[in-house]
Amino acid sequence: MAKFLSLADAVRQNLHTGDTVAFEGFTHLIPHAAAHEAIRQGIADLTLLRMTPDIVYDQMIGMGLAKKVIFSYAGNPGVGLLRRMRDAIENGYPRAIETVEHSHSAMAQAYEAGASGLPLAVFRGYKGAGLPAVNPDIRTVTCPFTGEELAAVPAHRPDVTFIHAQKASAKGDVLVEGIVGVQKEAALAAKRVVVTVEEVVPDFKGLHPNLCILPHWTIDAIAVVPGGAHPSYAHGYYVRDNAAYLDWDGISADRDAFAAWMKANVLEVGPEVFASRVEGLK
Amino acid sequence: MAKFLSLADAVRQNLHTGDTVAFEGFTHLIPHAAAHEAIRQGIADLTLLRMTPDIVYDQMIGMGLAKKVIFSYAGNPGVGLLRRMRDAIENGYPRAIETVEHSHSAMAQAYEAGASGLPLAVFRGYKGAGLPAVNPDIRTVTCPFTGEELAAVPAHRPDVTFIHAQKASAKGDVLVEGIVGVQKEAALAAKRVVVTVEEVVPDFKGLHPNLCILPHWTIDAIAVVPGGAHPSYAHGYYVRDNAAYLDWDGISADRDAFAAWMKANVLEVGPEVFASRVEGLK
Amino acid sequence: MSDFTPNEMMTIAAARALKNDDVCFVGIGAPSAACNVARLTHAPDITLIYESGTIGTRPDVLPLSIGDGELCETALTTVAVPEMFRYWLMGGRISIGFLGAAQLDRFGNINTTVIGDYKNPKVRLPGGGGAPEIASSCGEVFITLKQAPRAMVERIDFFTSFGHGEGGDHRQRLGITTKGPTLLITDLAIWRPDPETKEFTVRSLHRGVTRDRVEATCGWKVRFADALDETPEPTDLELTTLRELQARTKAAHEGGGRS
Amino acid sequence: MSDFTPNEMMTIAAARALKNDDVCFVGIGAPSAACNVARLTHAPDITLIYESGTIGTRPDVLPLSIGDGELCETALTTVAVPEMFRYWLMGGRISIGFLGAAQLDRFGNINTTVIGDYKNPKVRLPGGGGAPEIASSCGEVFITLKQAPRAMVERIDFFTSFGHGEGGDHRQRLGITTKGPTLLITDLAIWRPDPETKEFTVRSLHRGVTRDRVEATCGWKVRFADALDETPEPTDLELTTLRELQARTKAAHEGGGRS
Repeated sequence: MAKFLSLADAVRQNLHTGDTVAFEGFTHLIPHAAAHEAIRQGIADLTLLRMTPDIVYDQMIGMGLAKKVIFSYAGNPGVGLLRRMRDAIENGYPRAIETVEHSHSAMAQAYEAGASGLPLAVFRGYKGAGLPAVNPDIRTVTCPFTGEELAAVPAHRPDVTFIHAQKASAKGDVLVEGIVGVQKEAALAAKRVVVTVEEVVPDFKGLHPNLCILPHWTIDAIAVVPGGAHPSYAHGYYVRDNAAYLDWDGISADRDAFAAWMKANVLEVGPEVFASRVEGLK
Repeated sequence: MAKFLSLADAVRQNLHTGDTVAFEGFTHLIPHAAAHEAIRQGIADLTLLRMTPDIVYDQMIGMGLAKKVIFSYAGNPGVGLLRRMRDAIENGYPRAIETVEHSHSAMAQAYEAGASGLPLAVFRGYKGAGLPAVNPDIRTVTCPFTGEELAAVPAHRPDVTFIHAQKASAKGDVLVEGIVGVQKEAALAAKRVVVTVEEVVPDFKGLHPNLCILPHWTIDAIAVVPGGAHPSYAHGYYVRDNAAYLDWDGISADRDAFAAWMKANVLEVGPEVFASRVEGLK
Repeated sequence: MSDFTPNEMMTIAAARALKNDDVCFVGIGAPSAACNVARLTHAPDITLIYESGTIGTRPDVLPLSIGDGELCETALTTVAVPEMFRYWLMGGRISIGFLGAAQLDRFGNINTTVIGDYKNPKVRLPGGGGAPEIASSCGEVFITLKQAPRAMVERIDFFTSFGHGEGGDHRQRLGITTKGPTLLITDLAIWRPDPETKEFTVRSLHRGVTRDRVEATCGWKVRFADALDETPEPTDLELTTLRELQARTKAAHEGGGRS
Repeated sequence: MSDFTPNEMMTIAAARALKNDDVCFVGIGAPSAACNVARLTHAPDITLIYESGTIGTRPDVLPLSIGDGELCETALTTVAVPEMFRYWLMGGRISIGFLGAAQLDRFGNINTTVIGDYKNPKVRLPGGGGAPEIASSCGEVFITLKQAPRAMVERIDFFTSFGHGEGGDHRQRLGITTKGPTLLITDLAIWRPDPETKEFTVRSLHRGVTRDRVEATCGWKVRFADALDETPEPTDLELTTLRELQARTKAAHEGGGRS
């Protein structure tokens, strides 16, 4: 049952040291505010699950919270590489991380399998690719009807999933719209679900019947954080801060510049700053 | 690429003797007009695929078009049994039919697997149930991660899928809304797709981005048949003709009454009668 | 309370077994009436899910089919049927599944498939629909049934859905982790499985029902609990709610006929 | 035609290879520009799909990311990402997939994962994203690449996606039924696989490009077709369309910065 909490309480009550956690959002609706709260609380030894680690995990990895990252594309979208993640992989800075690498198709279907309560996802994939040789979690099953060998990966079952959404109803139902990504699946695959939202509305009356809505009883905590996806965006609220993505390339290139940026923009502020960050992006 | 055709041409060009065909729609949007056209054209030896054979297949089976039915619930929803289907199974009248029986979960996931281009669906199901003993298409695969034995069924790959939808755009894109059932999956699983629609609109501008839309290039033929789902219903157009479902119990109970009804209401009329049948149901 | 029918007692007893935070997979007929009476009385926030994909429905009248427009119009959201079976049922999100039965045995195994031999049936029944997985995926299963010797049988002709199998830990032995049938509500009595053997045992008789009548309408040798209760009779609120719901339903479905 | 850059020629040559009825899985960068130039010139009805779930997008400016709001706002429909990979990519509905490469070999095998050893990489690159399945599920694969000896290599460090493997019928031997890489468009030339060996062969040089320059910027021994064409230079319409698209894109992305 969804409880409305402050972001600090929502994170504290649901994310614990050593957890496997997904912060999901495919380019759109990335839960940056929630990740910053996790960084402020210093919740460490995390296994981070996400299709595109992106800036959000570059920051968490750079701050030393991750012991393992399960992913399929580790880039700064449209810009280049993730420099903090590279530093961790190539140089063990600030700590070594284990990586488990999949394709997008595998990651998406592993969430889907998790949402479906299944132990694995079965699909046609990885043919001729190098990942099965370096990721022991990529295995095969044989179709009992055709004899075809299909790829199999374990379902994702995170301890916690964080997502950002446009709206919650007063009851705690949550609406996601636009590029919906894997959020529904990531949420339903998790043991606990924390949602940050742009706003709370009285109810969802009058909405089209087929929209992507998570009922309140599938959610553990909701925190209202306007702008909470920045520098990602929230369809209908504010656009993507492309300049921030471009800037990140420079900030993340240098360990000290990164540390200073994180101190000024994450550690010494609270979630309320997100609203001001999207002021010029509406 | 979607071609706009008369219903007669759409059926003639896409449905052939001996085909495996799905007429789908879960209570809502059942493509009755298309089925009646198939009956008028006498296209026989069909393998009929559908979760709930319902009145639509009771009529096709009663007219002797089916050699095999693959299904999961053979009832007249809210009323009782399907008497023509029973007569075929119990007495071989008007011809014997083979039945392949699944659960709803298996049927839905077999369509989903077909839409995904996979040879099979893997799921947790049928535990302790009697169907695996009588349906050789229910097999198992073993999860290579957990050792769990899971159910497997072959993907549905019909030669043709017929669905009824609310709207087509002038370009031939198709919108389905309300109870969307398995229509998207059944359409994408098929080699050919025929859609009857309530109406054609110029375009789909202004629709919510996450609605269930089949692009024109996934569809072969579209026929405009207002009321074409009757006695099923079309959300936003007309309600379900519950009285017709209740009446069917009596009509279908008697071979001669059935034959007379089919002659008067299917064989001797055309698709244009459907519009008048829903007049009082708006 | 004024007079009530055995069917009304059955529906209301089933409604009472539902809690405000339950998530119910609802079938047509008595389960649908019971779930909606619960929602309109003591469990206003109960989540009702119909397998047509409608989640959190609040219908004003009872649907004739599992996919009536009313269900979609009053739902929180409506999802595709494959998603319904994958994310919601198989995903383990349903606390209570309701099943009816053409044949039921003492261990809650159900047949709605055939009377007679599967290959050459005497009567071809509708089949299982969602039942095989409802029986294994829902947290618990409630069964409603009108008692009759041909319905409550020593041995069912076909295992449409699995209850407690041969009893005892048979479910666990098959790797099923859910509880299975935990409640049988008939027009005469309330039954619960014995904690050990899992055989359905009469725990409560509806008003005016005798042991003899329960035995006469059941095809297996009935076990009664040592301390046998009388089912509290319907309250005014319960009975009024059910009857008004059914009256609205009748008016709506007759009104929905052809012009 | 006025002057044009090698990058412009590459993008326009890629655009020309697309047909009006193609369904393209579009990546960011040169593929996105090429697909949209095609749409704005000779292929107005081409279907562009971005892996964020947007189907039939018609963006006015090029997206910076694969999931920009513009893609959703101009799409026919936007589906969830698991559906994108299951029904649309794996379902075999995409005719053309575009891939870029950090390293490419002569058989169209691609590395975007690591430089050096996978376990102890010299450079950790972003990885494959959708590429492993794009390479096997799309009808054909087009590759765009700026030529450089360290990009076009004798042996790639990691098989992010499979092209023609060791050449010949290697795809078929792995049970892959799609065509794989059928076109390589670089800033200098147009390459197609040899029908037998599947080795990329230069078929056409862009204006002013010499064989020597192609050889000097390629890490494997280049094969040239017997009849070598010159790539038709960009038309006014093509070049204007591309430049206007890029100007709109630049203005939009700069305007979208922080206040």
